[in-house]
Amino acid sequence: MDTISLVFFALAFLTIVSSLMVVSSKNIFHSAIFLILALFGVAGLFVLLEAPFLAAAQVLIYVGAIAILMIFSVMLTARISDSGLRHTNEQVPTGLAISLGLLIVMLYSLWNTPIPVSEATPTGGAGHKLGELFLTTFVLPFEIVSVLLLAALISALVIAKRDGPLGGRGAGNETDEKREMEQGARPGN
Amino acid sequence: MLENAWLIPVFPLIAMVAIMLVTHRNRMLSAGLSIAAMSIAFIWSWAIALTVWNNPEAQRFSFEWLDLGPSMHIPLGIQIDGLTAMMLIVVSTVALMVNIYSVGYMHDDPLFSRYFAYLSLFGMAMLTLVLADNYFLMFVSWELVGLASYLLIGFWFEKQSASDAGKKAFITTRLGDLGFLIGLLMLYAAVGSLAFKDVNGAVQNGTLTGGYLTVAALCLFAGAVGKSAQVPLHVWLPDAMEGPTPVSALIHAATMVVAGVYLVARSLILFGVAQDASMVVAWIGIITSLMAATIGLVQNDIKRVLAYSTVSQLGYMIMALGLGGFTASMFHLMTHAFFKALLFLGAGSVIHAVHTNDIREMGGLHSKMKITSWTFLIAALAIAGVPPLSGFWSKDEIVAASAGHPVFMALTLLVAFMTAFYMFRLYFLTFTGTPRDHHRSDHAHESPLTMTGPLMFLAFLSIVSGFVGMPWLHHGFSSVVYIGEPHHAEFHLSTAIIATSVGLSGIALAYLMYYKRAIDPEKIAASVKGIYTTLYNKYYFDEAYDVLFIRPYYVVCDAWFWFDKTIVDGMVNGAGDLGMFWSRVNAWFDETFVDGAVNGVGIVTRAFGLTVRHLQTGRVQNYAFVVFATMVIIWLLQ
Amino acid sequence: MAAIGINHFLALSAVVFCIGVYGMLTRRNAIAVLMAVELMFNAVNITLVAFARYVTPETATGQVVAAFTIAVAAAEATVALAIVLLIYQHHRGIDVDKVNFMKW
Amino acid sequence: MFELDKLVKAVGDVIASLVTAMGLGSAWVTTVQLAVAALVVIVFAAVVVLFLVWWERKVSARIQMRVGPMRVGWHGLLQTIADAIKLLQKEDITPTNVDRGIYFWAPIITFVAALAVYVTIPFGKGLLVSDLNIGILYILSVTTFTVIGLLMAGWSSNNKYALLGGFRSAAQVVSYEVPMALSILGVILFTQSLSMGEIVSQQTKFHQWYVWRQPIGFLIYLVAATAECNRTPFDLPEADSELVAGFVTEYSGMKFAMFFLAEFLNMFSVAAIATTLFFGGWNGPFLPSWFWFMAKTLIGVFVLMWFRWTYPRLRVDQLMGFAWKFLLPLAFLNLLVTGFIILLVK
Repeated sequence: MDTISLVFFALAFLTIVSSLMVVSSKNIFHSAIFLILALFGVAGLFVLLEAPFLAAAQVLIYVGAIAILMIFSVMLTARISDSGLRHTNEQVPTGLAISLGLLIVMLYSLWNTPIPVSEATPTGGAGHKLGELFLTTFVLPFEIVSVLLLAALISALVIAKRDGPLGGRGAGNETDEKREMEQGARPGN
Repeated sequence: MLENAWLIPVFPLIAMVAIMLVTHRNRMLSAGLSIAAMSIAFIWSWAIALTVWNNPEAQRFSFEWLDLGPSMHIPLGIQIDGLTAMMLIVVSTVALMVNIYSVGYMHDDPLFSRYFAYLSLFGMAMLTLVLADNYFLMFVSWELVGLASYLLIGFWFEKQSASDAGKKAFITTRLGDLGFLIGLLMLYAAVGSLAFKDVNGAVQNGTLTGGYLTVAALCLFAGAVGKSAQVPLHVWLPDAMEGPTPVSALIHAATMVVAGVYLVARSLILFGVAQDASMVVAWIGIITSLMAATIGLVQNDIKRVLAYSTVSQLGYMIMALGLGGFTASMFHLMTHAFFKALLFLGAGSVIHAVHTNDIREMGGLHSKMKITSWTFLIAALAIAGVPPLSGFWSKDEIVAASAGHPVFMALTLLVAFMTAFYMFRLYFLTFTGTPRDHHRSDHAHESPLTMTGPLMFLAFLSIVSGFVGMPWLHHGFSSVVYIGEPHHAEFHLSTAIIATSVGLSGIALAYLMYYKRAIDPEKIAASVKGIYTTLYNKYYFDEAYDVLFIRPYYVVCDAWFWFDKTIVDGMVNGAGDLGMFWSRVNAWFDETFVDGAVNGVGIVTRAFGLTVRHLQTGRVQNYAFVVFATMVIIWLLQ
Repeated sequence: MAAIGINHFLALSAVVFCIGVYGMLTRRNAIAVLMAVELMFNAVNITLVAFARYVTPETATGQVVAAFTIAVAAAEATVALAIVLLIYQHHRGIDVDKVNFMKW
Repeated sequence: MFELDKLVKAVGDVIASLVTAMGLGSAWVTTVQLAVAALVVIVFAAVVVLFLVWWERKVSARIQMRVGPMRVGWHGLLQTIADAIKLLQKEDITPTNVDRGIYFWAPIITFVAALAVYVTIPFGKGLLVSDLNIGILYILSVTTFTVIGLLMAGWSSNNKYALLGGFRSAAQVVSYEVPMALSILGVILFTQSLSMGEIVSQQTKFHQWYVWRQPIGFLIYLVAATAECNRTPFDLPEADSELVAGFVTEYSGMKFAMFFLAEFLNMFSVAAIATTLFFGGWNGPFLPSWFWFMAKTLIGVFVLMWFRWTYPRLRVDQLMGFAWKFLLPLAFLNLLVTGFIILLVK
């Protein structure tokens, strides 16, 4: 077994186990931490796939932004009583069946699909190539994504703003809000 | 000016609409509007007449009105020639005079404004009629004047007789109009156009000829018979005297009733080719003339005398046309319009003073109503054909036109004699002698200036209007109003003397009987009692119609009524009862089965919905589950 | 064992994706559902980058698309978490089960 | 003459020959070489931190007109070692209601993340563990794990002060990461490379230092980096007057030491990155490259200490407002102008 295989299987193991923990952990905070681990594993896979730029971006954006936002939200919304509650709904058996069925379907399809593998030397790992593509072939999607990000930024502000158009119960309940937040935002016992 | 002549009828139209919609609350403003509109028409008409006087060539201005494809298009337009110019003058002048006169005559009427609206409507229609360059527009306005006539005859609709008279006039003339319409359709079918120019051209170049032309011409003449009150459709005109007197003067003496004459005159080229039709026209004319004159001898209602006089004179004109005397007829039409309008307005003035129509209750009014009396006398002299008044010149030409036919000439002279007699009978009974009803006479007084003014103006016209047709004028009436070539009538001294003497003798007889009382009319009446009664009852025309048409009609109506009541109603009611029974059955069926089914559908649907709605849980995860499950299932099904 | 090839990555991607599907279908906590969705995103990204590496190595198109996916995921997470916070304000909880007021 | 690159190379060769002699492949050679390098870096980091802790005490003392530690060693130079020994000897207390797993991993992650940055920092000519071609991006990515550790610590401590500290830390780091990345991007526009070695090699002359071309970028970086390592005036996550000690409230002993280490490591790495990006890295005349690097970096560290003991702490809303409403637009503007100028010069 060569090093690449070793690394791959290690990363695959890390990713899969973390993913399983994400979906099965009773503690939502643990889920978030395992999500970070899974994302980190994926970033490692990217490195293995000779896409270091993407790996860095994965860590920077997923771990540095999305995961932190999620943890942030978890901290804002989790409550003491939560961990004692059922963390899954009644779809567990069926969902499990469907997921496994889907997995079988996909693996079966994968098994039966010949993929034309090219032997050319990979390029574009360091970002030069990607930058060129972003600003030439994919300039339109690039611009659209930037607009999308701006829109997301603004909409998130508008949605979550407490006294905004969609805001919850007005500024009058701030003390109440704070108290509840501080009480409720404890991890489970 | 000529090409814009179509604006002439527009002014009265505007006046009518304005009065009806806006100013009807203000009496004087309404009257002023009507008079102003008619004044414009009056001035314009005279201006046109002066132009045409110098250049009698016909001018036409038309535009496309209906374009229904290559084979069917109807242009509307106006035609201005001598005849039109003359008619314009007649119509606008008399209409203006009557408008002014009506201000005084209708002064106390509660529907004063509406009256002037109707007058304006009539003015619009009549002016359009004479301006039209085709039969189609003429027919439209022909019907419009009929409508105005109906409205004005029945103006005092609260009076049963007036209301009936209006209906009678309308229905009677409708009979003639039907013929007119058929004639139009025949002409259109044959010529493909209704323009006078095209129809006349078709007649002249021979495409329209023979029996077809004769029938078409007679159909057109049927319209004229109705409108111009010729035998046998004359019965409506005397009854039309139920309308206000100025209306009688305008519509039923001077203008509308001559529309029939005008129609025949316009179509005279047709009649010139269709000689058989011409003879029918001539005979109808002289019979009408004679019959109306004889009836006029014995009538006691001042307006009815004048009405029969009108019918008689219209018969004159028709006869002249039938004999080809176009210029003579038209000349007489013009002069007659003036003096007959004057007579009617004078009669109106009298009626206004004494509040009765019966000449037996009048008498001795000369001293009380000098202007009315004098102007009435002038008109009477004019109609009697006394030189040099206008009637003399025109009647002279009619006599000259009938000179070629001894029978017609004799009858013409006889009618002339009777005309002179009954006019002066009327005059003497009304204005001279002693008042027979002192109560009425004492309150009599001269009419206001708005009424006497038109009288005097028309009297002036009655005197001078004949001069334009004096035979020795180089450029006179006949140089302007003619068909084909200008026809200058020679002055026949003998004819003139005969006609004048006939007229004078009629006057003399009336003088003896009703002024000097040298001959007692009662005795004469008694000696020829049968004839007198017949004449007094107007040859029993109305009664004959009653027996011949109306009663059988009623009988048939009763029969049909019985049939309707018994059979049809029975069937209908039976069907109704059956329907109700069937409806009840249906209702029961509906309520039980259909409603049950409908409600059942609703209940089932609701139950289904209540069951199925659980599928829509509002939970995204369930939906996502379905999505992924479907993916797997689809793959498995492959 | 054969050398690591594209099929290894794709199989791994499928496994991660199905784990994400399971989590999305079963978790009650809205944030947990979001996490599962992120897992699915990442599975897709693995696929994209694997294809870019093995099928079209000379053009990095797959990596570009993966980068777009990451950006879109960031936007999605932002808005979704804002909504979660709003729901929390209204309902004092973020159980997806209870956020079913769009039904019927 | 005192350059260390030859020494490093020689050590590497020795390792390679040793591993090869043991009959292992080239992959193992690299692995062992990296392991040794990592070990060296860890030792170096520990020494640096020990020095920095002492230095901070001395600097703060001088700023406050005191003398600071004087007893242990020359001018108290060994004071930190004594303190470290004391910390290592202390009982490792784990409070009852903490979330144990996370409580345990939080300091480790923080420390490892802080340490991992050193992989790509060029300490001198040839003194670079791995010259990744995405070097600067790698640093940005790895530093984000620091905040994960802080969050974990704040959450798992089951303490409201710790939690609030975690909150503040997350918000602050995520916010200031954006202007920091943008200010670095200004430099990258010039270098056209993400590799740290490449960046250093472009600044051999004094006038080539990127601080001259990116003065505003440097200022933004300085402010944002200060916030990134949670130092005063941006030390809200651990503001002792408000939150006791923030996310480290419940930690003691070795775990506390790791947080402490991580903080100083971060401070050093921030200064090192600033040196590399803006001040020519290890380039300098006469003296060896590692000396120049250390000199420049320590000056940077001194500036950070100077800030800490000079400026008062910000309020939390001022902190966020400053990041989003001032630094971010400024960074964007800087980037825009930079790009425009580069286009013009080309």
